[in-house]
Amino acid sequence: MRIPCPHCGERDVSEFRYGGDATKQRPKHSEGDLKTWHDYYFLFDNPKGPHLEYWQHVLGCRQWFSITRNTATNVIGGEA
Amino acid sequence: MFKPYSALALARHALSPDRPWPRAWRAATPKSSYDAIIIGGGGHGLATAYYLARNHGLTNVAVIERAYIGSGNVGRNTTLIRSNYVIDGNTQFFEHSLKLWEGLSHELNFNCMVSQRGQVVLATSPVQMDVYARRGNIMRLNGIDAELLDRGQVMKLLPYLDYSAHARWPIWGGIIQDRAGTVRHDAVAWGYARAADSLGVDIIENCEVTGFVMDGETAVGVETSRGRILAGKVGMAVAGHSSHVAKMAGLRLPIESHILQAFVTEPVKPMVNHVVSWGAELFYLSQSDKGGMVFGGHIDGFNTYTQRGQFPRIQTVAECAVSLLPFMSKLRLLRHWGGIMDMTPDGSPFICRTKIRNLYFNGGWCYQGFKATPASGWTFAHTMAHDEEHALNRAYSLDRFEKGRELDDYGIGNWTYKQ
Amino acid sequence: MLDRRSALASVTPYKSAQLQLGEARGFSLLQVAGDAKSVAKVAGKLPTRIGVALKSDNRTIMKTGPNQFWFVGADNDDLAGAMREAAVVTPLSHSRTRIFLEGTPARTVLAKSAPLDFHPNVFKPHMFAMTGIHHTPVLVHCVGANRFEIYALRTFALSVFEWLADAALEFTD
Amino acid sequence: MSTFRRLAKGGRIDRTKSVGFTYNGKALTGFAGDTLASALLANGTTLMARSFKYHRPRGVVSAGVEEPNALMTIGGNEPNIPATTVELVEGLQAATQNAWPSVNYDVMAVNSLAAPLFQSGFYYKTFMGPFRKSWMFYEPFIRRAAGLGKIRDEPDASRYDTLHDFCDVLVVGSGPHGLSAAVKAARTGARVTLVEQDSKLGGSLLSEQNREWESWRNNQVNELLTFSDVKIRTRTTAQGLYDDNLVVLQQRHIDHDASKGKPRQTLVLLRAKSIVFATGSLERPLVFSNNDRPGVMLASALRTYLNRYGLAPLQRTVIATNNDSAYFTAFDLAEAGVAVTIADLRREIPSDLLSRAAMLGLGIFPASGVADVEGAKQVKRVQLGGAHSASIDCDVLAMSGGWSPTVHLTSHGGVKPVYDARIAAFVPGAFAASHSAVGAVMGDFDWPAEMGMPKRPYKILPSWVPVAKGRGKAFVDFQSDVTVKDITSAHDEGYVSVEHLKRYATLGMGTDQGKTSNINALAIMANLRELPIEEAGTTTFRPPYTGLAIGAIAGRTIGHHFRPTRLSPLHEVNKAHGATFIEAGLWLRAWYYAWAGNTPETAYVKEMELVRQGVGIADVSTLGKIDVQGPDAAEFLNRVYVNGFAKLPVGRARYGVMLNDDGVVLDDGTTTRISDEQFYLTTTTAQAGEVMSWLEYLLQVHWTELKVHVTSLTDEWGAMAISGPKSRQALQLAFPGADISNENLPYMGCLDVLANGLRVRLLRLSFSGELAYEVHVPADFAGALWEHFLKVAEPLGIKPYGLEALASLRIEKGHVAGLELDHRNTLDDLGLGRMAGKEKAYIGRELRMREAYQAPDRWSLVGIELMEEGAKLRGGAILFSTGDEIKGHGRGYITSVTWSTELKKFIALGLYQGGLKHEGEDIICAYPLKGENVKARIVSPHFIDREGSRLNA
Repeated sequence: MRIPCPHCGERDVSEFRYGGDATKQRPKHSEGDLKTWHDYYFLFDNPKGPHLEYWQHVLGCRQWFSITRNTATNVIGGEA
Repeated sequence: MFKPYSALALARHALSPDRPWPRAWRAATPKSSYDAIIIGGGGHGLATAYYLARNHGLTNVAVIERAYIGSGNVGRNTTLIRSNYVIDGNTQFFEHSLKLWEGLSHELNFNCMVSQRGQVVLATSPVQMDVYARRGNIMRLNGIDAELLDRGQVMKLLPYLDYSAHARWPIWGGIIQDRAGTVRHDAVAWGYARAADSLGVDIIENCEVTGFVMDGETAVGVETSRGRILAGKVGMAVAGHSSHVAKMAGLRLPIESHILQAFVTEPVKPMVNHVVSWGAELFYLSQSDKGGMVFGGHIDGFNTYTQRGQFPRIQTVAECAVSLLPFMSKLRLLRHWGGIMDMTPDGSPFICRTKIRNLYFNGGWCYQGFKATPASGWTFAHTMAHDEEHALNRAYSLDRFEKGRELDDYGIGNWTYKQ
Repeated sequence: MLDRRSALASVTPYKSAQLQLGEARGFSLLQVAGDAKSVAKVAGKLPTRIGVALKSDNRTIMKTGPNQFWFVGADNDDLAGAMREAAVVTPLSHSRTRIFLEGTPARTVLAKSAPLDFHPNVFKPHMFAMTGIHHTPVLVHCVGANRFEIYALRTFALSVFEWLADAALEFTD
Repeated sequence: MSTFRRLAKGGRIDRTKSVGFTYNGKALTGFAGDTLASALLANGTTLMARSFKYHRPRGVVSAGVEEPNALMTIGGNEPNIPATTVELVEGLQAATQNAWPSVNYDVMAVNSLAAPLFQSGFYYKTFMGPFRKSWMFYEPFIRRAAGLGKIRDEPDASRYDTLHDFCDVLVVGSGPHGLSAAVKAARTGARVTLVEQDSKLGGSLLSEQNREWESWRNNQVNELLTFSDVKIRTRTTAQGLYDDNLVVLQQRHIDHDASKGKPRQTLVLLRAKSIVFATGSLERPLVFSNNDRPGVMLASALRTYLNRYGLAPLQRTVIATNNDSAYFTAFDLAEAGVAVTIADLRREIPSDLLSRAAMLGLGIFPASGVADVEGAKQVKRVQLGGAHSASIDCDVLAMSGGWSPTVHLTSHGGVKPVYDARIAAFVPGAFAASHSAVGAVMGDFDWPAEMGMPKRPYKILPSWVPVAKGRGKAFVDFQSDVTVKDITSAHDEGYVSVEHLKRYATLGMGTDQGKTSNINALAIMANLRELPIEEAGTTTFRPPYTGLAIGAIAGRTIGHHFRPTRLSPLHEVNKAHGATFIEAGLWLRAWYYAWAGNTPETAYVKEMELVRQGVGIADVSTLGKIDVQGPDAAEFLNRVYVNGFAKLPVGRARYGVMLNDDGVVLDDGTTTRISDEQFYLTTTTAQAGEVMSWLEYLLQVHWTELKVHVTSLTDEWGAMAISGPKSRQALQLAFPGADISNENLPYMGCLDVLANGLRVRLLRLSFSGELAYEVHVPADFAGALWEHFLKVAEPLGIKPYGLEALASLRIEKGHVAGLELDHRNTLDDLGLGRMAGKEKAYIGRELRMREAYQAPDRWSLVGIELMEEGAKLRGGAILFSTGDEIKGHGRGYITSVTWSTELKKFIALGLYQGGLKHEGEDIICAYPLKGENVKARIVSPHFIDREGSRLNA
């Protein structure tokens, strides 16, 4: 798989580190109760289809960014 | 009761070739309603149906499979069985499973080729030795066999590993469970199907569940590609696609679907007579009875439903194989494939009721679905029959993360994609 | 004064008729993080995109992140003082070991090591890329038609050097 | 027994270059350009192998990668290689396999007699008795019988390499359509790669005699060579297609030589912008009784042996077919003077073929096929069936059951092939935007238009089952010995889905992955189910296309290069001072030093005593170090650490703990405030990478409002610990100018000093519990500074101490590390709960409050003292209260153990149910692995200097 780093361009998946579902709303620091944090941290939509997700170009510019990847095809880009 | 399999029966058939064997299981057509329905004709679903009939007398049961039975992970895994778990709850569950494995061929009158050839987990640092010591001690204290091996003992047992000076990590020793081993994976699905069928269970292939029939907060059946089927109880056993099916019932799960790749080489004469694993890279290898080396490693590390793996992971696994077992270099890979795993934050599964009445959940198997099959069916059947968790699966509840009752057997932390 | 010791002090450089591999010592590396405008006030012209290095007087400036620049200068270059006003500066001269690779097979050796397109029409002089060699992060800088400088992490430098030397083995005379 | 003779001329072999090789030890010769298979045929060898199950005599069926039968062991240790794919090179050693005593007389052939027993899935029905675990008794015999060749336990002397490559257009296959596509692409100026698994370009053209076609081939190749951006890779197999057009190419090199660094194979990871599949098609066998006899082969293969290798059958050849292609084999044979009889299952035969056959005087039996074959080790006679039932003596039987497009690669991307009734075979189902295919793979069996040949309509009479019943077995999968009968019985038992059939009958699972059997099997099952083939399903093709050596995938990333080795800037001086090293993750760390002893068990004790009584120096460069700068640096750290950092004064350090969102401890370390807006953060060695990414994640993704920049300094700074009562003196000797008095540099203080021009950072920290300092210095100077210390502080008796002592000293002090920080423990578990800020928020605050995380009986940190003479405490021991029955999961376990030089006894850290509530209680440390139950006592984890007078001294 090739991942488009917004800063370095398209690179091999082997240069990146996965960061999980990017549609989840992280509660604001110092806000959110136990339930909110539980749902944020432990529950997943895990869709079969478009998936907005975080990656870090860890062997490159070390920047975190999000992309939309279709989990049914691994095709990157397109609608979230 | 079915026509029993035996050497004698085989001989009789050999002499009268025109008398064919009967079908192993009927091609059932769905009835309008059942006492219980299990979604998913994989190892876990079929085992559950079998134990519902066998242990709880529930025979008006249907297993509904989208494709053909065993088309999921029961036919894609690398066939390992073991019970070397350290966390209270895991230890007993997987040992119960191993005990059921030991009698399974007889129980089902179907040779599943349960081969207890022993599994060696290699340690490449003193700290790992301590970690495995704890594991081994817990196993012993729970009546499970385990032996700690020093480097010399490993060399005797597995002479083909790289003990040379240029091995990147020296082998310090390891831990062996003699009762661990392998099982012919397809046979498990077929054996359970045949046995369940003989007890009256309907096995319905090519039938996809498209929704749940609800009566308020109670599940009363399923909509399928072959029409509506009502049921007193509905069980889900669709690991890999749990989120997808559970969503039809409005459930959001602590699960992500990840791909785990597996590999097999050309068949050669016996060389590796144990299951060899290496904790550090999750690498493991065994030689099938047909002669091929069957091996694998870590999940690819990002959620996907495609059964195509990424090549960098294939390289990692091959690097492990050659670095650990240098003779592997010349052997040729014949086939590699992928299975979709339910990965959970703590690496442990779910076998439990759900917030919806009469809807039961079995999934989140991560790496250990196959070895768990008998105990999973056994306890899930109990939970469905009695609407309560059995002591063996009490820890496998969906709400354990709210309570802080994680079961992280390997100390990886709460990350689905790092498990 | 204490003597300075390189991570590659113990290695013998690789040399063949077609290929050379060794350490390019004596440089200072300053990382400057801040918005381009204020950095430019002190440093002058800056590269606008990641991947193309800018040579300005005796320094090479590389954009290594959205708001981050590497200033590679002479051994005793002290830009830091002036920069501190404008941005967040982090001296990194000791954190990287600079390995050079030169010769016709150099691009092949690199292609054996990193998943990048090193075709001469694609990876041209002045261009650089941050990527991985032997599982470690490196910055590969094309400084001439067939000359490359690889900034490897100091603690991994020997491993990366050994890896490259092994890749170069087939080009030994 | 010969079946072939080498013709005096013709073919693509070089009769002037003879090549010597051995076959089962016997010296033979062939010609340059031969394959092992063609050379063996030329040497009169017909029987080349034994089958997997029945050990039936087998010869070559094909002339290529699809070969199911003629598998051999090459060079003594490379099993299961099809002789049809091995280029003949001088000194090649080939040997038959899986036969005893020899391939000609194999005792295991008796299996054939028991064949009726060995039908599909027989082993699922037996080997179950008499006992519960009887399989364990049978298995070894079955394992020995199974397997094909042998592999020896020895490292592979060859070298394998990996190469990353890119191109605009990849053309897979150099047959006429492939060549034509490559040339067209090249003319557009595109960057083209053409791959061909054969040693020569041309594909099917290589089996032709036609002069014009040959010159067309040469022109195409020559034109390609004129383009600088066209890469031609022969002996290269496109093994797999992966996401985003990554195509994995396996290139084999004839001139490999490990000693010169020349790889035997190179795995080329090619990213192609677009791909043209010109992969051609494979001929199918016909299914009839004894269709596996040596001498029975594919018609196209026979033509290849004739036209490419100059081999002709001795006397008569019978050709059985259901389509036109086999006729061209017949015509070429006739012209070479071989008598040919054709049995064509079709009633209607194209007139041009008939007239040409008549002209050459070939006998043709329309509407007829093979009923049976006589001759066990070599074809002797063929019995025809159908419209005609003649009986014909012959030495070769060639068959053509039609052509199956090589759709493997096209379907790796997940596109299922679809059935095309016109050619009675599967073609690619669909293509991605960047993919296209040309020629036979699309079912187009004509030459490219530019070759100016008239199109020829493809006429085939699909025929899947024997035309007449014979006495012998009719094989579908030769290698796995799967017959029509096996498929029938699988069907009877309900294993009707393609995947069930494959698995139950082990069909298409061999080294050939069913290249010649898949479609026949599928069709036979479709017949049995009375379904059209397209409804019976298709099989999934998985990479690799042909067997791919594991070594080729691993490349050079093995052994020493398996993973990189990370070295401290002090590595060289450590070596010089007699350090023994140990792997710690990727790091190589100084474990213990020669001065203290030659085993870790003895050495670390001496090193501990040194630190407790005098002064020692240790390499702590592996600590993660992070530069945290910016106006919001303090606020940032205040959020990520459970304890406060906002008010940390400049020049002071503080111990901090970070949690993950889930409330579990992520890491700990000391962080120092360098200025209002700059902090120097340290992490554990193990978690350095994780923590760095985590901080970047928070800043770049979630807390973008914070103005903070983080940079790893792990490689920039070297660090050494100077520990022991005499450490201040040592420091003073090293930095005479600096004021390091207790007032100016108190415990948890930080001081940057200039030591002869060098900026050095002194941190008054202690991991050991003694008066101690950490000296951080730019990495390139670390070695010299280390030696400076050893020189100037020599009078104090300073010596280095290693990882084992470091880890032991901290146990005495009760510092958590290693197994105490294993992603399972909470702040409270480690006895650090009180560190958590009451007012301020911090990561993990909410989820750390989860019910079970706050349970009073959580397993939490305790110290453990051995209470039994002569016994030992061991890591991994399970803890019980003295009253407990010793079983189950106990009340905790030991994480770290050491001999205490202060208490003169074994002490340990561990986790225990209820923790220090049980201080002073006796416990049992159970270690059943060694049959030990040792008495011990729960104590405070701070074994020494609880009030901290030493570190504050």
